[in-house]
Amino acid sequence: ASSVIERRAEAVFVNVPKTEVSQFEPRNSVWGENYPREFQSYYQSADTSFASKYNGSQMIDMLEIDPRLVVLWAGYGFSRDYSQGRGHFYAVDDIRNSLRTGGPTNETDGPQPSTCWTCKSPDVPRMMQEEGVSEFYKGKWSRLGAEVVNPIGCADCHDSKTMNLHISRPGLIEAFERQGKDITKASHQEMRTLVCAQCHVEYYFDKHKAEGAAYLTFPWDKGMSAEAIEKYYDEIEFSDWTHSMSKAPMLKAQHPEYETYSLGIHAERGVSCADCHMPYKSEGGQKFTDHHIQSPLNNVANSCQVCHREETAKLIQNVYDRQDKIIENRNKLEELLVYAHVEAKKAWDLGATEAEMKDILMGIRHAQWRWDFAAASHGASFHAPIETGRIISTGIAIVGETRIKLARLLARKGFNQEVSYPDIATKEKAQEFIGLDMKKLKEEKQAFRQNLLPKWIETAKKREAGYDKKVGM
Amino acid sequence: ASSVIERRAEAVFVNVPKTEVSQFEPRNSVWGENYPREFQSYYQSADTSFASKYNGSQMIDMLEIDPRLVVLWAGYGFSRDYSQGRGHFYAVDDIRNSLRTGGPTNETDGPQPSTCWTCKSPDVPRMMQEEGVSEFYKGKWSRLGAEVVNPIGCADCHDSKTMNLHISRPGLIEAFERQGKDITKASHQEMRTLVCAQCHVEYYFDKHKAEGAAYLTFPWDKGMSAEAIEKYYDEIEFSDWTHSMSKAPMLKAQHPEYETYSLGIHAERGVSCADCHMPYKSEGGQKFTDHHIQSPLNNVANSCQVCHREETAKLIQNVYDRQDKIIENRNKLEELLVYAHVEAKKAWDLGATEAEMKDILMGIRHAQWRWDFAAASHGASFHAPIETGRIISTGIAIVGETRIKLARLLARKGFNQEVSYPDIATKEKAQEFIGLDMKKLKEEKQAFRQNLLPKWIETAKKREAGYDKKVGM
Amino acid sequence: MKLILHLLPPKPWRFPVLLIAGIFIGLFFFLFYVSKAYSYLSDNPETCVNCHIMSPQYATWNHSSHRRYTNCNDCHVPHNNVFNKYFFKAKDGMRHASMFALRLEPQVIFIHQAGKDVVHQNCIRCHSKLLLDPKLVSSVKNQSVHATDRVCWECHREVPHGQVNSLSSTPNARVPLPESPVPDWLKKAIAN
Ligand code: HEC
Ligand code: HEC
Ligand code: HEC
Ligand code: HEC
Ligand code: HEC
Ligand code: HEC
Ligand code: HEC
Ligand code: HEC
Ligand code: HEC
Ligand code: HEC
Ligand code: HEC
Ligand code: HEC
Ligand code: HEC
Ligand code: HEC
Ligand SMILES: [Ca+2]
Ligand SMILES: [Ca+2]
Repeated sequence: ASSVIERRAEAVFVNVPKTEVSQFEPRNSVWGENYPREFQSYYQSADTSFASKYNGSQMIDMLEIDPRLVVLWAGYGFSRDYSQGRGHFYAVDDIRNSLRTGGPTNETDGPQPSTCWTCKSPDVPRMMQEEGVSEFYKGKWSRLGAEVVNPIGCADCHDSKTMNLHISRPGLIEAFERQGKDITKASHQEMRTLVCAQCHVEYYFDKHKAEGAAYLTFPWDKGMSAEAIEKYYDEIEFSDWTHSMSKAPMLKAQHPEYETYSLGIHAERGVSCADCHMPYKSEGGQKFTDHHIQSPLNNVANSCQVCHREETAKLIQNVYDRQDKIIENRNKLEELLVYAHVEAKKAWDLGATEAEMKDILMGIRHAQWRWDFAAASHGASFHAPIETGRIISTGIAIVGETRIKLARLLARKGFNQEVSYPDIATKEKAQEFIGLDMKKLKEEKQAFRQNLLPKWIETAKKREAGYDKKVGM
Repeated sequence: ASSVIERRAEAVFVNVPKTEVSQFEPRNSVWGENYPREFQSYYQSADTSFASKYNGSQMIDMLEIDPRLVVLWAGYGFSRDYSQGRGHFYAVDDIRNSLRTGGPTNETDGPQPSTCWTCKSPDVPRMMQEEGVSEFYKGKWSRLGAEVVNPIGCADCHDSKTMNLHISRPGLIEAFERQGKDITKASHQEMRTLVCAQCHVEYYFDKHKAEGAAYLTFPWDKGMSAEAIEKYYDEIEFSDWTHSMSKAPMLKAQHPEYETYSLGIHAERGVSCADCHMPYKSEGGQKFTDHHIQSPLNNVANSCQVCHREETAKLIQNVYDRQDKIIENRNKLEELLVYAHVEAKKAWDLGATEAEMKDILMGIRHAQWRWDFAAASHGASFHAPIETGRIISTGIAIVGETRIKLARLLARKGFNQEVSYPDIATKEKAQEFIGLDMKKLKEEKQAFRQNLLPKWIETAKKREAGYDKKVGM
Repeated sequence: MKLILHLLPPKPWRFPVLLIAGIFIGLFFFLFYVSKAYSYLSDNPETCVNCHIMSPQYATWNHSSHRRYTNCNDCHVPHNNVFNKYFFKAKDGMRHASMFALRLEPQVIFIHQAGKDVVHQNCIRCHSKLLLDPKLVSSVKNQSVHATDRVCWECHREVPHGQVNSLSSTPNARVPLPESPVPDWLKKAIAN
């Protein structure tokens, strides 16, 4: 009887906030004092045990399982280290650990700009408010190492007064403005996607906007499709890097999750990111949002089955089927791109001229862009399988045309046969093939972790100890 | 509430069947005496006014709107004439009118076998029962011109005693048997798809099964995917024709509607062909099956909206979006195939050897097969967009590799430049380019229509006048 | 009379046994009262919402065209005979009540096969006039089977609960929430 009384009472129970939280409070545990359910579920993203067929909450060393990536990114940071990521809880750890951020020895050292912090922590809005946005984007990544220490959290998505969803990053607001859209008019349901679109989007660093700043910019002025963004980059003649073998002016696509999602049927039907990745949960008549953001395949009951009356195994199979069908051709495109880079290098070696190579290099740029757009968005083969398949097809067509041109050019230079495919059976072989000194890179990282990193953590601890509100949990 | 009572009252009317119908009764109007609602709705398929973006109930001369097809099918009947078809009502008219069936002058003349009648009429089961199946498949199309005169109808799908759905054609039953499946175990819901799968499937004529017969066979022994069927054909070294330019041993895909549908989400969720193409309709307090088989876009309310509560315009847009995305790349593949045929011809002209051409011709065969599999199924870009996109992608990859080989081969033969794209801006130009004498073909058809066809119709009328049951409507 | 006497416990035991039996009977009635179990004998939809976890279904039904003509039991319990009706109700009721008390309910509740069959028969019960054309039924052998063998809501996916199903799917709906059985003063006393 007591449990029945209790359970009936549940439905009427109401929660009252206890702690006054400032908007720029970066510590999740402080917010968590008021919202224990959300906080506890958020911390479940520390669990890295779930693995799905292609994704999941463990780190996956993508270069290890697919060494062709090393060749595609030759000359660029990603060829050193690239992983399929894990939960928000690890955002700060992982950017510190990545070989892409190198081994800075002081706050003006290292390969990356401070902008890299932008999507990793609620310390970012705090610093932006302190320094100003353009200032934040200036200098090296190492400059803010002692400031940005709390992993992605409440302040990134919430207004501290009302707990409404809000946009804490300028990049998205600016992109909307340039498109003539007013983000403050977004509906509640749209906000359940737009908070994610602050980070899960393709971006580049605009070096011209503010002197000395790597200004975080979303390339959506002409639209959000792969083609529209490609056109945008072509017109401003932007490239992320020059490929070390083919010399093509390359583009890197980064997690265009929001862009691809937008072209899928779920977006069309008004389903938001949060509907699948943060489904509502009801515990004892109290409804709350599950803040354990993760692959929905670890939580099919609450995410998919709310809308689909199918068995769990079948829904998971639906996801895998889509991923398999897309990834089959994405892999093919990847292989063709390796060939193209190797063949282009051969052409240069045989004395091809800039003029002869111009179209070919543009072909490689465009084909690889499309591949990357489809690959970098880990959810795309499910979020928008038809669109993702379409993009890959156009990529395969472009690389095909390009390799025909290469075949003719090589023949003209006296080399009329297949260029042999490199031995890149493992990550190590591939990295050696493109001439990376991995031992050195790893040692530098190690030195950073031993010398500079502990200082950052020390400084941050001291600073936070001085905040008004002490952590009381 | 009163209207509910009223509507229920409508239904209390009782009636007893009037006409005894034999299983081999080919005349729909006879069956229609018993089932006026179904009959009347069936005859609405005579209406050809509806047009959707890519399909609809009008005839669309596909060679007119896309002359590249003429080149793809050079040397084969389809380059003469190919239309996007119309309702079942026209099945007999259209096969008589098509230039593909030529202008026979007597019953042993003409380019096509009698097998061509198989999917056009309820006179077919009648004749098969009379002659035997292998006998039916023997001889020329013209042999049965006076026998097969009623368009697709009741006897094709129904058992006359029980009105249960049944399979009237041997092809499907045999194919199931060879796959080790028992079609008599099919559920009622599966039958709502399988009656269509008697005709809306890929097929070929097996010339070895019975002496002198073009035995209608479905190539599903290894599976129903594009790859599995391709493998089946490769292993038996089957080809529909040899391309007149490239000399490739080609395959023609014909309306693999059932095969592609099976790989889409609707099939996965148990939605049958009849659910969309023959939805229930209610008239006078009675629900019955709408026998006006047509594009569901002309009947969104009863077909899609019972399951999807979306606006009509939106659902139609969903269909068009899928078609657009698929057809974009299908068109690209088509263009690349035109190039490949032209380039292969050039290689032969420059003295290429069989050995040099072998892989190239297989590449053309496989790439065009995949294109055709995606194109010949008019519903595929909606029925299974993800799978259809996947198939097209593999086709683009194959034709790309093939054209690289061609480029190298041509260079070796001293021709290292682009082969120019033919002027095939119109159907006429394209047909001239491949060397068709259209004037002659049209004249032959005209002569057939004036001389032989009236005799067929006359004979048939006499025969039917002798049937026990007179038409009484 | 003799039988009753025979069933009575020996004298010294009578008082404690009566006491214990009384407590059990009292508890039973209390539970029956507090969980409003008595209401389950009725067909009133509000009674199903005694468990807040039935709210989404109440809310969706309440906004559907079926609200005017049907209550939950029209669909969810058999109507072929009275015994079956109460037997099914009791069986289902017991499972639901115990799962509820033990907090075993899933986040997204799925109807069970037995329940499906019952609902399906009820759809047919009400709509048979529309489904079964007497002319066809008399002339076409399996017409009645073919017109009714497939679960109706495979096509009529929104009838009557819509497509979004979850304990949390209709948070703001006006569902007749049960009043709290805990008095206000007690609540205040317990708070903090
Ligand atoms: C209809 C459900 C649905 C919606 C809506 C949705 N996703 Fe996903 N998402 C999935 C599924 C399913 C996967 C694949 C998970 C897997 O393979 O384990 C996925 C994968 C991902 C991944 C990779 C997950 C991992 O395990 O590493 C990310 C990141 C992601 N989605 C972000 C987003 C963002 C951002 C949005 C909105 C812009 C969004 N998703 C919208 C269902 C959805
Ligand atoms: C402040 C930036 C930011 C915001 C806002 C953000 N994400 Fe993320 N997200 C990240 C980063 C960075 C990672 C990768 C962390 C790592 O691997 O260290 C990530 C990882 C993920 C993953 C992979 C988890 C796993 O288990 O592999 C999913 C899924 C995801 N995010 C979904 C979302 C959704 C849904 C939203 C909005 C409700 C959202 N994210 C909002 C930056 C953000
Ligand atoms: C616009 C937001 C944004 C910016 C700017 C950004 N990231 Fe990320 N980062 C993300 C998201 C979202 C993820 C999770 C991505 C995924 O699913 O692949 C992520 C994941 C990562 C990871 C973990 C997975 C991996 O790739 O190994 C690392 C490391 C990382 N980012 C480093 C960087 C660096 C270095 C920079 C600057 C060059 C940077 N990030 C800039 C949003 C951003
Ligand atoms: C990546 C984005 C993101 C982060 C980080 C985040 N939230 Fe949320 N939060 C959401 C979304 C989305 C909702 C659903 C809002 C809605 O639909 O009204 C939500 C809802 C809430 C609500 C409203 C009640 C509920 O459960 O729906 C509270 C309270 C809340 N979050 C607290 C927190 C706390 C505390 C943290 C930090 C531990 C946090 N959130 C971190 C995105 C986020
Ligand atoms: C909030 C509702 C909602 C959620 C949550 C949701 N879906 Fe969907 N899903 C839909 C809608 C709406 C459609 C479009 C079809 C329709 O109108 O019924 C759809 C379509 C689909 C399709 C067919 C589209 C295709 O790509 O072929 C699949 C498969 C699917 N969903 C799987 C999933 C899986 C797996 C999940 C969980 C990761 C999920 N859905 C979560 C509402 C949802
Ligand atoms: C979920 C609904 C659905 C199902 C199931 C379905 N179709 Fe379709 N079908 C469509 C739509 C929508 C189109 C596109 C119509 C248009 O473009 O006008 C179409 C197109 C067609 C066409 C071309 C129509 C024309 O106008 O010429 C044929 C033929 C066809 N389908 C046959 C079939 C067969 C055979 C099956 C079963 C094996 C089937 N369909 C299953 C919805 C469906
Ligand atoms: C006996 C063979 C046969 C059977 C059985 C058959 N079809 Fe057809 N179908 C055809 C032929 C032949 C045509 C083309 C007629 C023409 O264009 O003259 C056609 C045309 C169509 C069209 C195009 C109509 C239009 O308006 O363009 C649709 C849709 C279609 N069939 C669907 C179906 C469905 C659904 C079924 C099963 C319920 C089915 N068919 C059963 C042979 C058949
Ligand atoms: C296995 C069944 C089947 C066989 C055998 C068959 N057809 Fe058809 N035929 C169809 C179907 C189904 C359609 C409607 C197809 C569509 O949607 O393209 C059709 C459509 C047609 C049409 C009208 C559209 C057009 O293509 O112009 C003609 C003419 C035609 N067939 C001629 C033939 C000839 C000639 C043969 C023999 C070589 C033949 N058919 C053999 C099933 C068949
Ligand atoms: C292309 C296949 C096809 C043809 C041709 C066809 N039917 Fe049907 N018929 C069906 C299907 C599918 C059903 C639905 C059966 C079911 O689900 O039980 C049906 C159902 C029926 C029923 C059952 C009552 C109903 O409406 O559901 C009758 C009676 C009937 N058809 C009569 C006819 C008559 C008369 C003709 C000729 C004018 C005809 N059919 C031609 C496929 C066909
Ligand atoms: C194959 C899909 C399908 C199945 C299964 C199905 N229906 Fe229907 N039903 C329809 C369609 C389509 C209509 C629309 C007819 C119209 O509006 O003319 C309809 C109409 C109705 C209507 C009339 C609606 C109105 O607005 O007038 C009722 C009532 C109905 N069905 C009840 C049922 C019942 C009860 C069952 C189960 C025995 C059932 N249906 C099974 C497709 C289906
Ligand atoms: C008998 C029910 C039924 C009918 C009829 C039906 N659908 Fe669906 N449809 C579904 C189901 C089930 C799904 C899979 C998603 C889900 O589980 O909700 C789906 C998925 C879809 C999707 C998402 C899949 C994709 O390709 O992205 C679209 C779009 C769609 N349907 C459109 C239509 C249109 C247009 C029609 C009419 C021509 C139609 N449907 C007819 C049941 C149906
Ligand atoms: C004592 C609390 C309680 C009450 C009162 C209650 N339910 Fe439930 N109901 C539950 C629980 C708990 C479940 C989940 C059980 C499961 O998943 O097996 C459930 C599941 C269901 C289901 C789906 C599972 C099945 O058995 O098929 C149906 C249908 C249902 N309830 C109908 C009703 C109806 C109708 C009423 C009113 C007559 C009602 N419920 C009253 C607690 C309750
Ligand atoms: C018109 C018929 C009808 C009425 C009235 C009705 N239901 Fe249902 N109910 C259904 C059907 C059909 C399903 C199965 C839905 C499914 O599987 O998608 C269902 C499922 C359920 C479920 C299980 C959840 C699920 O989606 O499987 C519960 C719980 C439930 N109903 C409770 C109720 C309650 C409480 C009421 C009254 C307030 C009620 N129902 C009124 C037809 C009805
Ligand atoms: C107690 C009788 C009863 C039961 C049980 C019942 N219905 Fe109904 N239904 C009705 C009445 C009466 C109407 C007319 C309502 C109106 O016109 O507003 C109706 C209307 C409908 C309609 C048309 C309106 C709409 O909402 O689309 C459909 C479809 C339908 N019912 C399907 C079903 C299905 C499916 C079931 C079983 C899950 C079912 N009905 C169970 C009595 C019932
Ligand atoms: Ca992951
Ligand atoms: Ca048509």
